[in-house]
Amino acid sequence: MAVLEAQEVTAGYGDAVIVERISVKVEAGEIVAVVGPNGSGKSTFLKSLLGLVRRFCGRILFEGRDITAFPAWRIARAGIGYVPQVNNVFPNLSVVENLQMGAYFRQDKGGIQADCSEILEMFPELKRRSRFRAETLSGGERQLLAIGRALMGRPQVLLLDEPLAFLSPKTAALILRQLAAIKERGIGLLLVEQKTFLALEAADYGYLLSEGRCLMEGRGSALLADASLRERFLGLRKEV
Amino acid sequence: MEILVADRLIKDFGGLRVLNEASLTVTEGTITGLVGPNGSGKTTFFNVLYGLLKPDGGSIHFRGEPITGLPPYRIYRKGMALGFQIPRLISRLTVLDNLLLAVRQEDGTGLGTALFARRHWQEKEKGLTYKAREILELVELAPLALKPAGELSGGQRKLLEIGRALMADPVMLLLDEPAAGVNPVLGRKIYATLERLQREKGLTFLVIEHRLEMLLDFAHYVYLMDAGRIVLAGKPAEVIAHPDFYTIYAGESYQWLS
Amino acid sequence: MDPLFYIADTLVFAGIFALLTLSLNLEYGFTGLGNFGKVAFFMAGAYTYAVMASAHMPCYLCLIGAGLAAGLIGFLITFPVLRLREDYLAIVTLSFGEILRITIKAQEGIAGGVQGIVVPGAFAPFTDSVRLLALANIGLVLFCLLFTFLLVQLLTHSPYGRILRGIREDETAMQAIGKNTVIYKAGALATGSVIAGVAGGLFAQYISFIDPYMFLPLVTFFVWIMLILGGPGNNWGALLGGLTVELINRGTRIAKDYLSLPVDPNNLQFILFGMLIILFLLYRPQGLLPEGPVKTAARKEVLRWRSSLPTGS
Amino acid sequence: MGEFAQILLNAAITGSIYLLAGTGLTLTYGLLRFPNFAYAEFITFGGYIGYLLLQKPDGSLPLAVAAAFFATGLLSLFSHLLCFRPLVNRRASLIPLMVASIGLGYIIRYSIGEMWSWAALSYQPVWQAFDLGPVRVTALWLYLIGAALFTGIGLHLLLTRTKTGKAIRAIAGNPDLALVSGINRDRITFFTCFLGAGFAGVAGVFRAADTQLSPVLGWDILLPIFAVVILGGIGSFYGLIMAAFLLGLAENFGVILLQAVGLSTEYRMAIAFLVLILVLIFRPKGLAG
Repeated sequence: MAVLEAQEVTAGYGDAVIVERISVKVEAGEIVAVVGPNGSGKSTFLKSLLGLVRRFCGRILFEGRDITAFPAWRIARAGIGYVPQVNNVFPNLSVVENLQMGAYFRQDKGGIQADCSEILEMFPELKRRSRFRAETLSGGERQLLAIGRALMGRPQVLLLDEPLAFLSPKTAALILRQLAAIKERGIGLLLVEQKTFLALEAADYGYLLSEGRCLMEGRGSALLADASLRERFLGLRKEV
Repeated sequence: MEILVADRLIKDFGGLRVLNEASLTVTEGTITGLVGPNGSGKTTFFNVLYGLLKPDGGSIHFRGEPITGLPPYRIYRKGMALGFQIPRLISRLTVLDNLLLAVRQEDGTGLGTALFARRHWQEKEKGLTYKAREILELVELAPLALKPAGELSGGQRKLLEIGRALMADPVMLLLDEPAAGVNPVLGRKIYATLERLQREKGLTFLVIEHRLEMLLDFAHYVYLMDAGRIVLAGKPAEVIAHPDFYTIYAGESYQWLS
Repeated sequence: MDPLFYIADTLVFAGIFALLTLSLNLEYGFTGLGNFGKVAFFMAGAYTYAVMASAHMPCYLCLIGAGLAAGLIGFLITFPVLRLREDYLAIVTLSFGEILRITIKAQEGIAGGVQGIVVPGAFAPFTDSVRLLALANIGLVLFCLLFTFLLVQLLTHSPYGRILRGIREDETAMQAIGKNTVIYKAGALATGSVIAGVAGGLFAQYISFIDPYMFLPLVTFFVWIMLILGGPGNNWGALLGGLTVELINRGTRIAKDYLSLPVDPNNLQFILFGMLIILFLLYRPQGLLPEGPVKTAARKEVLRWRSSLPTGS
Repeated sequence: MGEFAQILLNAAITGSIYLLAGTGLTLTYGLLRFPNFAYAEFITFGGYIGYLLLQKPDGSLPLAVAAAFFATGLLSLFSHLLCFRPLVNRRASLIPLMVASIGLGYIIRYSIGEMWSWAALSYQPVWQAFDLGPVRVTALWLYLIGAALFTGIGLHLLLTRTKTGKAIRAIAGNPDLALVSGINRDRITFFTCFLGAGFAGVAGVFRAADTQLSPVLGWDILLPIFAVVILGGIGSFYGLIMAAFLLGLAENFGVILLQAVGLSTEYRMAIAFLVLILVLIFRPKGLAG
């Protein structure tokens, strides 16, 4: 059974439909990438899974359970972690407090503490600054903190909104390595990404969105090999 | 001829030295790139150059005049314009109004002239619409001239932001990732437009850019920034070929480009 | 009471409040500045008029003086906080409204203090007829209103007004495109205060006696209701709001005389006004008349060349 | 010497009222990011609830304080549910929220006027007085100062040590992220509104016990309370405590000064205004900023 499954989701803002009948499946320990050009509705789709935008129809199943009607905070508690693209930390809280907020709904004090130190070990960049307020961190460090915060809730699946945007290639590579490590822990990852090449290379499975609809799906490497996709959406001029 | 000279700029944020004696020189009529890892201080550098932040040390000269510590509106009047990374448009005003707002020394913008030089500025505005139309056609937004800017899509907003910077007839533009958030095809088109303006009108551009292929194709000169200072400078191909470039910036993930 | 006089009285008050609403529209509706001390500038105008008229100066001079004094005070009080967050301006203006009233109340020497001050009427030397007086007052108020309306309308449909609207939406962006936003905000507040001062002068002249208790924060509240109801960012809306609220106000006063309610109609009126403003903010924040586009020659020009474009583009 | 001690005591009393009343305002100002002008009326409302229990000489102060706390907390909760939450959900900006809070203030104030009339009322109990060195104090003042300090320190601990307190700060810093982190944002906001207004109600009881009760009780001290909240730095408790007592001192010394130069003591309010303007010009982020 897929850990997270979206069935024919149609969503948007107000009366405007942004994405139409999108179905996506994420298995445990798998990276799924949703790629597509600007304005294709990737982020809106992600937010629709979290109950942050209006859903017109479709169902969202988490471990087989229908969570379509849940409010955002209950979806988080069910085991879906989310890393937004911008505004992804609590600026006025320290790094450690940010991590604690990720475990807000957990009751096991000892476990929270253990997870907190584990994540700080995992991201040495954060450990150095653990007592600083998050607003003093750089963009890349914030992205790491946001991922760490989401992991503190011990999610079964992690949703990431353009985790590589605005990052230098070096930091992007670091983030991708961390995502691979998270995947090894049996967590399913769903990432929405504009950097199509990097995302599909890292992903086990990919979906290509355009103008609110799913154009193509398949294994990451298979999508990458598709010539028409390369030309239309990657804008790559060099042969790789 | 250098148009912009920044000399040993310093900026502190609560104990954090974000700019650490950063210096750069931009030659008139070129496209100059600024690259660097995240958190290296590029955006802060821009904000200090443009007067949105006051530097804690160092000096800035624009066309030979000192502009250190001047507020942005005065720097703008001297012929420098800034494009934000995330476009900041006036969403309830139309696309046209957004362009007209950017005109330098526009008539009728004072309390008195708005009332008493009415005929005069109405004439001027008519003339400005032709210029606005040219720019709108350049950025392919002409049919949307009377639409509120808030109704544009992300890519269109980015284009309007650049169009607005052009409307001021600037001598120099600072653009923070002009092609970020738009698809690669459109991104190249934006750069091709910048290049044409540089070639035909002699405009100077200083751009923050992550996409190395854009810099390779369009920039004349590149500065690499790390930890608040400029560490490398030169022609794009030279900088990218430099061994330090890989250790500081690219890391191992960049093989796919070459 | 003479019903004709009653209508005239209503019109004069509606006119004075419409002036205040227009001034708040310039400040809040177009520039986004929350002035919660409108009454202070109204009061400054009224007292300036009173003092000048007591020194036997002619009406028009007193009105100009009232406007200038209020404008100057408005500029001095708000300038220090214009660089700060918008809520600070609200708190400072609100506080200043109270401080000015307390100051005048405590100062016996200047303008009667708590006792109040008699204001010589502008038309009193010419006629004794109540009806003629009322008519003259309507004329004066309507003239000022028309003049102000045109002024605000021309200002807001000009490059100047376009910049004000820009500042309302995103101040940093406006600075980045070369506008000294602090000067614009100060200008809008000073102009708004001048208008409020003139309204204060008209008020003092009309009712011929003023004391500090007439300038409670209630006045500010009324002006806000009128603007929110009428439509922020629309000058016609400001007029409509001023008239509507004044009529409701009069209606309840008449109701007080003819109806016997289990509650004090005065209390009831304010409870209802409080609810009305919240309901409007919730369900019709754009007011009765929503804001329109900036109308200048440029818009017309674009409409023309756009209509000549091939269809579908 | 005795006079000086008396001024210090007065400053502590004034400061304690400001501290109690400012606590709730700074909490919700920090969380919902707009100044709620109806706080003035929450203070007044608390005073009148206290009156229900203290209109007889044998009324119990602790009971009145508790009742005022709960009743005012509930009133705030109601107003949040019916007015501010729907507005925030409709993405109303700062100024409409402030306008709505003024509207709400009028609804509450005139409802109080309707229920209890506009005449001034007084609490009936007589407070035990005793000499403390050179000054005479009443038990009421000691309770007041104790309550204020307890509130200030207690809330500081709540915000920095407890999970709920950290969640309050998290929402203040990034409301949307709090939601997707599994924080039940509504519940925390309700709790904060209740708690904050509760303290305003308590301040109303003490203010009414110390002076008189009227429907403009809260409005009359709204300006100094705003001055204190801004001087302290919005959302900061160490700052608030310091600011409350600083303004208390400034006012009480200022009054002496006013008398010395022959000006009316009605200018007392102007001192708070002066402090407010000076803070905004020279230190707009407050003491803590």
